[in-house]
Amino acid sequence: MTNEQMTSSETEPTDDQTAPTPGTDGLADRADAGAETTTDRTLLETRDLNVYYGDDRALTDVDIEIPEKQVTAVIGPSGCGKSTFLRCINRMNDLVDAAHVEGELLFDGKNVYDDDVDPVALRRKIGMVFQSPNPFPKSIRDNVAYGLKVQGKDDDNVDEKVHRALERAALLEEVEDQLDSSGLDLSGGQQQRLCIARAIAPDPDVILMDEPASALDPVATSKIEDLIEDLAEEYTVVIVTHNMQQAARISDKTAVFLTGGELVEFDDTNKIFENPEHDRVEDYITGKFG
Amino acid sequence: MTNEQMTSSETEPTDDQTAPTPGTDGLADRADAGAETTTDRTLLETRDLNVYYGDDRALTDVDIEIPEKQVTAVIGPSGCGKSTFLRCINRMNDLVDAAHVEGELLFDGKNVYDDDVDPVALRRKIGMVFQSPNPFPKSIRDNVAYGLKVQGKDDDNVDEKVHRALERAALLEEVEDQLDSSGLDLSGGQQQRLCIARAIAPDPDVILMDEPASALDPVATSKIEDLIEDLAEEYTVVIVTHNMQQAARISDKTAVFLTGGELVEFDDTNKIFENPEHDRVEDYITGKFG
Amino acid sequence: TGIFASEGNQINIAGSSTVFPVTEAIASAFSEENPTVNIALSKTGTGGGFGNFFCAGRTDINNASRAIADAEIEQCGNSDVTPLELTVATDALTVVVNPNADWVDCLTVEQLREIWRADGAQRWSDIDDEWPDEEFELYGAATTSGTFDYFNEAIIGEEENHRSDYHATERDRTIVQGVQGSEFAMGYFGFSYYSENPDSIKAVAIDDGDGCVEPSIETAMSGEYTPLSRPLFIYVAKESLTKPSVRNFVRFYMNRAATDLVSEVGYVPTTEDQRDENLKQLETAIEEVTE
Amino acid sequence: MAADTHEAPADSEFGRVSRTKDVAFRLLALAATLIGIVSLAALLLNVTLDAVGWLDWQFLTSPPHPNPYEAGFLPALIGSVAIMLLIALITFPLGVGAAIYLEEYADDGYLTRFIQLNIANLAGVPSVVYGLLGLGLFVGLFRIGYGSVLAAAFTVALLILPIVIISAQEAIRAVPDSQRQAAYGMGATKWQTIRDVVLPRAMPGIMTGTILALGRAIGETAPLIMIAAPTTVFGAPTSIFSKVSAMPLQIYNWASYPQTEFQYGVVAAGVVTLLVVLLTINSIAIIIRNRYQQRT
Amino acid sequence: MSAPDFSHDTSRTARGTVFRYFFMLCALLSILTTVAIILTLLVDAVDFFAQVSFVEFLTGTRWSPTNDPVAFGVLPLISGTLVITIGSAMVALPIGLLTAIYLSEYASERRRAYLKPALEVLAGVPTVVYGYFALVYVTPALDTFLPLSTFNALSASIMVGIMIIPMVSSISEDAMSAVPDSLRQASYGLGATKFTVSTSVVVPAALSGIFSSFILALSRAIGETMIVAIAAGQTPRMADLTDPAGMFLNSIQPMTSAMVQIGTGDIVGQGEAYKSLFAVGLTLFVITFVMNLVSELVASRYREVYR
Ligand SMILES: Nc1ncnc2c1ncn2[C@@H]1O[C@H](COP(=O)(O)OP(=O)(O)OP(=O)(O)O)[C@@H](O)[C@H]1O
Ligand SMILES: Nc1ncnc2c1ncn2[C@@H]1O[C@H](COP(=O)(O)OP(=O)(O)OP(=O)(O)O)[C@@H](O)[C@H]1O
Ligand SMILES: [Mg+2]
Ligand SMILES: [Mg+2]
Ligand SMILES: O=P([O-])([O-])[O-]
Repeated sequence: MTNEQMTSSETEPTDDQTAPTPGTDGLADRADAGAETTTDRTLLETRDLNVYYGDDRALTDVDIEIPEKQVTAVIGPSGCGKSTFLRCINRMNDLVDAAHVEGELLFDGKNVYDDDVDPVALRRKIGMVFQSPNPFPKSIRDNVAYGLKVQGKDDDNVDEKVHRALERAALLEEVEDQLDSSGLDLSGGQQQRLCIARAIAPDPDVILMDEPASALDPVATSKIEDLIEDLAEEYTVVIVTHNMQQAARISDKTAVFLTGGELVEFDDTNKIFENPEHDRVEDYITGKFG
Repeated sequence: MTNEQMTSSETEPTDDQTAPTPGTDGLADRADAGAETTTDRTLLETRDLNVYYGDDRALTDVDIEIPEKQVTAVIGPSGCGKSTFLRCINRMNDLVDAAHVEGELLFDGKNVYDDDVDPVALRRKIGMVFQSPNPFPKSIRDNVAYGLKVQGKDDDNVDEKVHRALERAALLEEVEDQLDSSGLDLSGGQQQRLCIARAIAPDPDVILMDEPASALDPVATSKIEDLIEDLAEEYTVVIVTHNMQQAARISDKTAVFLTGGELVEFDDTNKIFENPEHDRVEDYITGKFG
Repeated sequence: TGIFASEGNQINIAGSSTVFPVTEAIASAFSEENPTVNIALSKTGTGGGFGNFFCAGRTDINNASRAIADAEIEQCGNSDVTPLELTVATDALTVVVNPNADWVDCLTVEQLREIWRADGAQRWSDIDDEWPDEEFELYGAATTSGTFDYFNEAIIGEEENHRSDYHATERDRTIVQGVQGSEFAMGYFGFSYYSENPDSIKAVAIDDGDGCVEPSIETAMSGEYTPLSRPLFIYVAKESLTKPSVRNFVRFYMNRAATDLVSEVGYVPTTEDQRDENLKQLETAIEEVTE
Repeated sequence: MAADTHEAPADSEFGRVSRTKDVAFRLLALAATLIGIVSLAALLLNVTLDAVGWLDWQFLTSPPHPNPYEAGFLPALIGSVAIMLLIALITFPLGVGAAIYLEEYADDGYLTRFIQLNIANLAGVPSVVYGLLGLGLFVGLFRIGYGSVLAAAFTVALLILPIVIISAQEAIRAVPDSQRQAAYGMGATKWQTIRDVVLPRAMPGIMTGTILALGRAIGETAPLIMIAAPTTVFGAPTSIFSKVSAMPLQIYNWASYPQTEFQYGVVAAGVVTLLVVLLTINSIAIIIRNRYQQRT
Repeated sequence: MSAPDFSHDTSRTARGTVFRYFFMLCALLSILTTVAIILTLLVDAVDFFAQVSFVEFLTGTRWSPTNDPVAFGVLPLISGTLVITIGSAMVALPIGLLTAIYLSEYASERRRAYLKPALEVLAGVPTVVYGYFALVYVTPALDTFLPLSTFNALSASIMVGIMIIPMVSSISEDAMSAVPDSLRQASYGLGATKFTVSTSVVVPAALSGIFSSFILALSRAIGETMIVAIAAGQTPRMADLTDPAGMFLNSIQPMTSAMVQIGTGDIVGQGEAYKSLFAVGLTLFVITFVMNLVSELVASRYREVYR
């Protein structure tokens, strides 16, 4: 980082040093492993997607095809529109008054921005996990059951569903004895897994995650990462991360957004990290800027 | 002299200033130019300075001798105590309830932490410029005259003093016609120069600057940097910066603090940047961490 | 109007602040015996009570320190309210001054008129050269009160107007405090407000041509205290007598009005004859409306 | 900010700056801060001392009486409580509803800003004007009956409604947006989000604000006078259409009685009773607030 | 996988709509209240002005609604209100401002934690209690060394002043707390004492907020009813500007007090005297409404300055 500044500074005669390339070690074991099981059927697709906040464009002509039951990572510098993109998928941007979407976003062939689409119904097919854990101030059980309740799926064996979701989220063992204590009493990492359990309990098709581990310590982060890889067996996962190693470790596909909300490159994760098409992507991945 | 001090951290008051200026081979032009005019008389000196916030130690056994009428830069990673050090010099830390200072800080041989020192009087000898420009919501004239007024130096030719300070701060030309308009209407860079004019108007001995250019764009930054070099003709300048190029460009001496509030190395600026004693300093400067 | 006022066990009373303490004492006693009856009592001045409440059909009973006026009877008639007048006590309307006003102990009716009429005397010395050359500070009843009307009629008369630059209030306590607070003050109100504060204010004897007479229960009862002793009434809306609670309350009132309860408040109780006469009238009226 | 106002140190080579003004100003400011509190405390002490011997069981359980030794406060006490309960029933749903609309539904358009400004304004309309509103609207137009429990409750409810709305808005605004996001992300509808997430989180704050507003309601006198609430009532209200008195009104009336025993004894007892009820109400609000603060 | 169905659930949508409109109705109720206030005041005030000329009402210097000869000049009442407002302002503005400075600049965190709620108590005491205090304790106490009428503007002003102190102090303190610390630092850095920092930096920077608190507090003083009804007297008279002491030592009658006097039944219904109640109420409403509006607009400006 500092070298960057040192070299780019014109007034400064200090000698050039070769920058170390972060992010390429430990790369893409997930991508390799996943190659056998994934189907590559496209579940989500955008066509000419543009998003504006007021008059400011946050996404520019995005075309992307996100495969079913794989992990797709979205990376890019701060403010490039990663979160905006994610929140388009389940129409959470509807909640932002100023936001305005143009173009198409197809879910299984159906444009979710069609007039006859109820965003509430859409969101029931798409789970979401946020940057900081945000469990409700309710019991662990009620947190996980919440989605079932609002979606009217709480008629029978709620308890079984809650247990299964907690198990899938690798949390059951740790909390089995305290299902009735508050979700707020858990540690940060546990809370985030609780949020994941809450998201998967109503059995959605897609899970969106916006930097789900950025508020966590390394141990908790690695647990979440393991979990995400597991989830892709059943769900289509789209994950925003600012941590390139993390993207490399857990995703099958990687989308690189750059400033201006442009999708510059989208490809298999190992391709992106080993041999990207674009110089700007390479610069970004090797830490030349961002 | 600095090396000496570094090695002998057990304090032996070094009062004599006979050490010659170490060789300055063509790095910082300021350091070169300054070599002729500067005296290297020590104006500020600390002995075993420790600062605590509650029970947390922010500065650890700092010994430093800051020469008169030179620019001394203070660099180091975030949270290492740079600002704390600066705020010790004019006892601004008195304003923080939890802060607590041990050891000595000599200004021209007098310990400013002695009981008989009035911090308010001390601050009148030491001007201060902050990270973000903070002009008062008053006219430009009143901003610059404020220190004069507070210090009771506003009996005669205030206007002349205001003009001179604005001139010294390289701002006069730009604002000469609008001295009565609000200081808040200026651009960021102009505001910061206004704050510098405000600081020098009462004619202090020392000027402390805490990352004075970090909120500014490159053009404004370079103006401020030029100005700082000029100021050292008349004032002793201590500047905190997180921008190493900046430190290299404008300072004669550089102090490197590292995590834990330790002053790891203090020497001529070109020495520090070309050939530091300590590996940790080299690592920091080359961007290996921080 | 008044659909809710006549509801259930509610008895609504408004009117004279002079009669107020009598009614309050009796209502308090009544409600302890009849806890299910809710009596609401307002102090509005006699005229205010007739005009705003009683003759508008909003109250069952009106306290009055003077007899109902013709205009008021007409107003009552318009809203089908038939007033029944019942005498409940006798009062000595009392003129008071500050205890430190040692120059005055007795006033003639003419002097009083001079003080209280519009464009009359402004300073004490205007009445008597011996008296201080100080402006009056006058406290009196508001124009809606029966006390005002009575005083106006008895002292000021037809020819003149009651002055308007005085502290006019329905709250007699205000008059006590005002007179107590200033050496040059004067006020008038019902006797009870004096009898409760004989130390803080001084009653002035009145000379109606037969020498000075102090206001007191005795002089009021004997008829010596002229022209300011007066009967106090309550008016009952005959229509309200259809409600058992009102019937019971008024019977109770008439019986108690002949007891010490009234003298404790500072007025002269009704005689036993008067009480029997009242009860007879009442029962006749009840028969009229319940047939 | 720490006090930088300690005594000026002895002279050193840096010189000394006089702190006389500084110290004097500090003392002046402290004195100003205390002046209101201390004078109120003195007055409260006075009235409490005056109430001694008067505030007793008989006083609390009897109807009013012209004899100060027999005078009682019960109908006024019950009247106040009855009015307050009814006010709570009216303002709580309306206030919370308005707050929900403004915080959760309304966009930032002109209408919203107009409503907001209007609410802030209503909070500053003198209570006696609300009294005229009650007189014209509830007593006059709707013919609810002068001085009835219902007319009193409606009138004072309108008076405190803006306060309830503003405090409920603050409570709702304090609910972290991440909670709403979580609910929406689960496919909850707006109403479900409000019901399951926003309201439970905001409820302690809403309750605190509402109860404090009720405290204000219980001390209101002028509106009751304007709707012609009776001077004195001898029994508890039997229906919402019963005529009702209230503690402050009874105090105001007693203050006009001829006897000094009323002035310094009975009224003092009434004042202390009113203040104790008020204190109780406010304590409940504070307890709710503290308990809530501990949990987050 | 079959084509996804994201269609609207009509019963759910209907329920959402019902709730939405209910909440909206609640919010609109506030506008309805304002309209209702204006209408109720106007209806009777218009009747009143049909009999008494608007000009006479606004410019007449005699208020005598029932005593012959009747006169409906509102100026004596406005003058009474003005006296109370000036008096209470002289108490509350300096004290409230100094209190705000103390709380925001001098008091330690701990001291502020109990001083602030203690101050709030001042605003929470029912006004009828203040009125009683003024009449029964303050006036006799002042009477020992001042030639005071039993009912006077002085003790009423003092009590109204004490009541509105927290309004001045808490809004002013908010404004002072909003002044960025960097400005204080700049001043301290130039060798200013705390006094100088408070008076030359913090107060000027918070001026619009302080101003707004002043207006709001004065508006409250103008509308204050029970204190003046109990303690200030019922003598409508023009303030004699040549005799400021007499202005405060004697009985006066503000607008609110006149309204209570009429409201307690002192005036017989439906005549112009009774209708004058609404004309005075309308005057009071307009004055306070304008002041609240100004205060709110000024306040929203200072909230924007340092965000
Ligand atoms: N609610 C909003 N209103 C207006 N502008 C917004 C809003 N949310 C985001 N933006 C703008 O849209 C652009 C993209 O924002 P977005 O949050 O999608 O970036 P991001 O890639 O997620 O950044 P980060 O890594 O910091 O989370 C930014 O310029 C941001 O300022
Ligand atoms: N007011 C304070 N109270 C408690 N701790 C503080 C305070 N100010 C600073 N600290 C702590 O002291 C340490 C040094 O802080 P300081 O601000 O001096 O660092 P710095 O080098 O200036 O960092 P930066 O580059 O981020 O400005 C940090 O750990 C910080 O958290
Ligand atoms: Mg983001
Ligand atoms: Mg710093
Ligand atoms: O209240 P009054 O008895 O004077 O009508």
